[in-house]
Parts: sequence; C-alpha cells; structure tokens
Amino acid sequence: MIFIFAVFLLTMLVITAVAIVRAEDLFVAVMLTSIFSLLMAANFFILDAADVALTEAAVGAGVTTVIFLCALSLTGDREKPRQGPRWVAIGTVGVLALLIIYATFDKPRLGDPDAPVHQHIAPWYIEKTTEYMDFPNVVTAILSSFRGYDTLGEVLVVFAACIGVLFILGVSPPRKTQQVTTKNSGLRHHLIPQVVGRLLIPFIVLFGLYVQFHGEYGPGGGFQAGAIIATGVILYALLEGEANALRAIPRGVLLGMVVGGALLFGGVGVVCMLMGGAFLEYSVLTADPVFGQQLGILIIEAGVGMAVCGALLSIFHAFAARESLS
Amino acid sequence: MNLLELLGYFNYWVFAIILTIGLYAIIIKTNLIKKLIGLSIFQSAVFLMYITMDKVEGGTAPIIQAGVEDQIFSNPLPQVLILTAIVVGVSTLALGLAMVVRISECYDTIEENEILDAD
Amino acid sequence: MYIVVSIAILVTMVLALIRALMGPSVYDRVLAVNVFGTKTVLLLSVIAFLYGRPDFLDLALAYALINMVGILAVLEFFQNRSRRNSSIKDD
Amino acid sequence: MIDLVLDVLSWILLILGASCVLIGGIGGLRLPNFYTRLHAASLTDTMGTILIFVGMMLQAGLSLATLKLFAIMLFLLLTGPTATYALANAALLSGLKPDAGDASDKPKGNTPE
Repeated sequence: MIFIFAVFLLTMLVITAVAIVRAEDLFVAVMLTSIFSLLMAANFFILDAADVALTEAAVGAGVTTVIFLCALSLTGDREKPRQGPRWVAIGTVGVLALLIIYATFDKPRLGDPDAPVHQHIAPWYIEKTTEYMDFPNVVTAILSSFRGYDTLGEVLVVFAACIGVLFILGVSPPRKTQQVTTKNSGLRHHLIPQVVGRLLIPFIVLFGLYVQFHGEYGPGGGFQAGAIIATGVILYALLEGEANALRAIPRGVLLGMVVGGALLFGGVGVVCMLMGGAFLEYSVLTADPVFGQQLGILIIEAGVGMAVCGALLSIFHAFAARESLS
Repeated sequence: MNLLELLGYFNYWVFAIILTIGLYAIIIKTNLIKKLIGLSIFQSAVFLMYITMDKVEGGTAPIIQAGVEDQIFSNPLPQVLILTAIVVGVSTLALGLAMVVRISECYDTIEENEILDAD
Repeated sequence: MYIVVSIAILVTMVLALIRALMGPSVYDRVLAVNVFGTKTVLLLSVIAFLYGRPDFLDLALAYALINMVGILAVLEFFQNRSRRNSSIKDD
Repeated sequence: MIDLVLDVLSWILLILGASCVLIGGIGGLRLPNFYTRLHAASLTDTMGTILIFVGMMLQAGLSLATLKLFAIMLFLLLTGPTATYALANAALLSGLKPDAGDASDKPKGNTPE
C-alpha cells in the first residue's frame, strides 16, 4: 500500500526536480520548488515522520518561497542560456548516480526491522521516554533532552545565519541610496485577499502557539511553531506593507527574540549546572525529576521557538527593506 | 529478488537521482540563484535518505498512543536530525541568497562567467 | 475505500503537475501550484485516516492555513515585476 | 442500523468527492484557456473538498478529529476561492483577456510570458 503512494510521489518528485533544473525563468523554478516541498512533505508523512513533515510544511510553504521571491526581485529573474558542451557534467553525474544506485543494493531494504539503524540507541530512547519524561512524543524528547547539545548547536547556527544576513544586507547599497520610495504593496488594493488574510492571521498565530505548546503530545515543537508564527507575520507584511509590519514588531524586538531565545536555551543549561546537574540535565530543576524534565523541555522549546521566529522574520525584513531601497 | 523487494529500494534510487540532479545544477549552471536552488534540491535528497532509513515495517510515527499495547515505532533519531536540519537549511539558504544579492549589486549580474570576466 | 479516494487525489496531483510544467502562461502555473496545494491537504487528511492516526491532521491544518501565503507572495511579486517592466518602458 | 447508514453515506460522499476532484483535475488539463481552467480548479477546491471532508467527518464520529477536519475544511473553503480570485484579478489586470469566442491557448496583448 505504501508502495503505491511511494511510486506516485517519488516519480513526481523526480519529474519536478528535472523541471526545476531545466526552467530558464527563475520565477517558474521557484514556483516548482514549492511543489517540490509539498511532495517532500507528503513523502515524509507516508514514511512515518510526522514531525519532519510538519517542519517541511511550516518552512517550505511560506518562508522559503517568500525569501526566494525577495531575492529574485533584487537580482533579476532570467537565466542566460549556457553555451558550450555539457556532456562532461552529464557523464560525471550519471556515473555518480549509477555508483550510488549500485551501492544501495548493500543497504537493508525499506522497512527492515533488523537494519543496523534500528539496533543501536533508538529502542533505548523509545523505551526511556515514558520513564524519564512521561509524555508521548519521543521526537520532542530526543530533540530537547537526550540530544539537547545538538539542538543548542542548531539554534546557534540559525542565530549565526541571521546575524550573517543582517551583516551582509544591513549596510546601505552602493548606488541609489537616498531614494526611499513609498512603494505601495500590490495587494493593498484587493479587498478580498485583505479581508480573508486579516481573518486568517490570528488563526495562524494561534495554531503556531498550539504547535509550540502541544509539541510534547503531538507533532510539533519550537522549530515548527517559530516558522508558522513567522509565516503569519509575513502574511501581515504582504497585506499591509512591510513598513507596517515593522512598526507592529520592530527590528529590536526581533533581534531580542533571536538573542533571548538562544540565551534562554543556554541559560537553562547553566542553571542545571548551578543546581548540581550536568549541562542541560533538566532532572535537577525541581525535586521531582520527571517534572523537572518536563519544565526544562517546555522552557527550551519556548527558547527555540522565539529564536527561529525572530531569525526568520529578521531575514525577511532584511531582504524586504533592501527591496524598497533599490 | 522479487518485484516488491526491488520496489523497496525505490526510495534509495530516487534519492540517488535527485542528489545527482542537484549536483548537476550546482556544477553546470552559471546563474548563482540556480546554483542555490540546486543546492537545496541536493539537501532535500539527503533528507529523503535519512527519513527513508527510519521507516520500520508495520511501524507508526514515534508518538506513543495511550492505551495501545505492543506498537512498533519507526526510528525517531533520524527524524530529530532532519527536523533541525530543515530549519537550518532555510537560514543558510537565506545567507547564500543575501550574498548573491550583494554580488548582483556590485557586478550588476549574477552569471558566474560574467562576474569572472569583470574581475 | 480510502485507497480509492487517495489514488484519485494522486492522479489529480499528477494532472496538476503536468499543467504546472506545461504553462503556457505564468498564471496557469500559479493556478496549478494552488490546486496542487489543496490536493496535498486532502491527501494528507485521507492518509491520516488510512494510517489510523487522525491526530496527525495537524499537518493538513498547517498547510490549509499557510498555503495561501505562498500564492499571495507570488502574485504580489508578479505585479511588482510587471509594474517595473512598464515603468522601464515609459522612461 | 444507524451506523450502517452513516457508513454507507460517508462512502458515497467520499466516492463522489473523489470523482469531483478527478473531473476537476482532468478539466484543469484539458480545457482550452486560463479562465476556463479556473472553473475546473474551483470544482476541486469547493465541491471535492466539501464532499471528502464531510465523508471523513461521518467516519470519525464525534471526536477531536472531527473538529480538526471541520477547521481544515473551513480554512480551505476560505483560502482556495480567495487565492483563485486574486489570481484571476491579477491575470485580468495584466491584460489576459477572457475571450469566450476564441478557444486558443495564446495570451493576447502584451502579457508577460
């Protein structure tokens, strides 16, 4: 049964990938990228990865498309056709594909319960989650507690990427500097999208909060919630103009969210050390170790959500502000 | 090797094909944004491989249901790795796009060969 | 029975993908992307029932809420582009 | 008895919805120009969505899942026609003429792409 879905979805995935690479209009390529992301999320879902599919949905449907479009409107959306032979590259990647396909025959087949991946530490995680944390979502438990160091590292990478974008785009462009035109947003004149959009924004933010705080019990967590809330604010910026969105949530607040989220995550770790445990060992936070774990996970998930939401919005505003300058 | 077993490898083959499509775009396209799109396709292929590995036959997503005994769960560990990687992927993609925007402001083009000629 | 429904949705997704690849105008492609998004929401809901885990409907809910943002962003970008092109022509 | 009736009813709704979706998909591919294709898309967006979701709600019974399904249906019914409207409006403003007599694929006037 899963094979029917897999054959359909994966074939569409390959066709879309080929079409993306062949498209000469970059705008078309970006639109096909959003189809690619939808297919990827459906694939993740049928392969039992509900959390990953939710992340792909939250990120791929809104944020990626918007950032790509902002960059396109700053650079130009036509790709110049390439002259010269391309059979060398085709030959190289063809041989590489055949090599990888040959290597896959050594891999355990799809869904084999005896595969080495499933023997190592994963069963221990599944078994101990109920004992240590007493909530059902094993993915959240691993993400925030068992492998908390990893997640702290990832949050710092998001933080660093956000700072990098602000450094690169924050400086004023070399030409046409003082021409701040009051560009009116294209969607402002359309009544229906505006009304429906205004109606949707609170629900998007509410759903983001639900994903944030329900992450221990169902698919969700800080990463997904941050992306969903950021998408809601981006929708506001599309409808009301970017300047109004910036007035609603100023840049300082966004940066504060990024820094504060990362600091909250690290701070919980340090507090754990001060209370006699190891770094990010939440059990020592309260007298009851299970409740301590739950409390620690709740706080650091909030930190992750803040950091991701702030970082994505800062990146969006950096691109959009550049757009209104040029 | 019967048909079903061959089909079981289908996910890995698609991973290989998408990976090489992304690599092809990175190698041969001179447009920098197209290169970044190729990079994100490449990245998605790696995600697909990890998620393919986590599937267990007859398993369900690793969220323990109350009152259901003897459930098989798919492997949660690759899911955790990929979940964080997706968000990190978007922010690094934005970093790359920011660099492309700066390059286009300085050189007025985002074609690689024209930039090399201008230098 | 859910399988019949999901296969119908999958076939529709294939048709929408063909329309997205064929064009001919950009609006056709955007329309195809929109149809594709709606069909993904339907497919995810049906699969959640097929797998017997209706608590995973969150995913379909996320897409139902967020999908419009991408379409609106594309339209706004497109309007800006045509306005920019016409202003270049005017100069 | 009532269970059986509900079951049969929900299957009928699901099959009807699936056929609506399929017809819309075929229409989106086969119809001659953009504005006619919009009609096909609206068939899958509204009729197919309502039928399939009501069918699934009857299957789910009274539970949290029904509430979520209702929310998804509501948001799809809000966003789908809005997106289609915005699309049609943008196409009209850019000069793509809805011409009933001419069934050609070629856009008229100075349309971008």
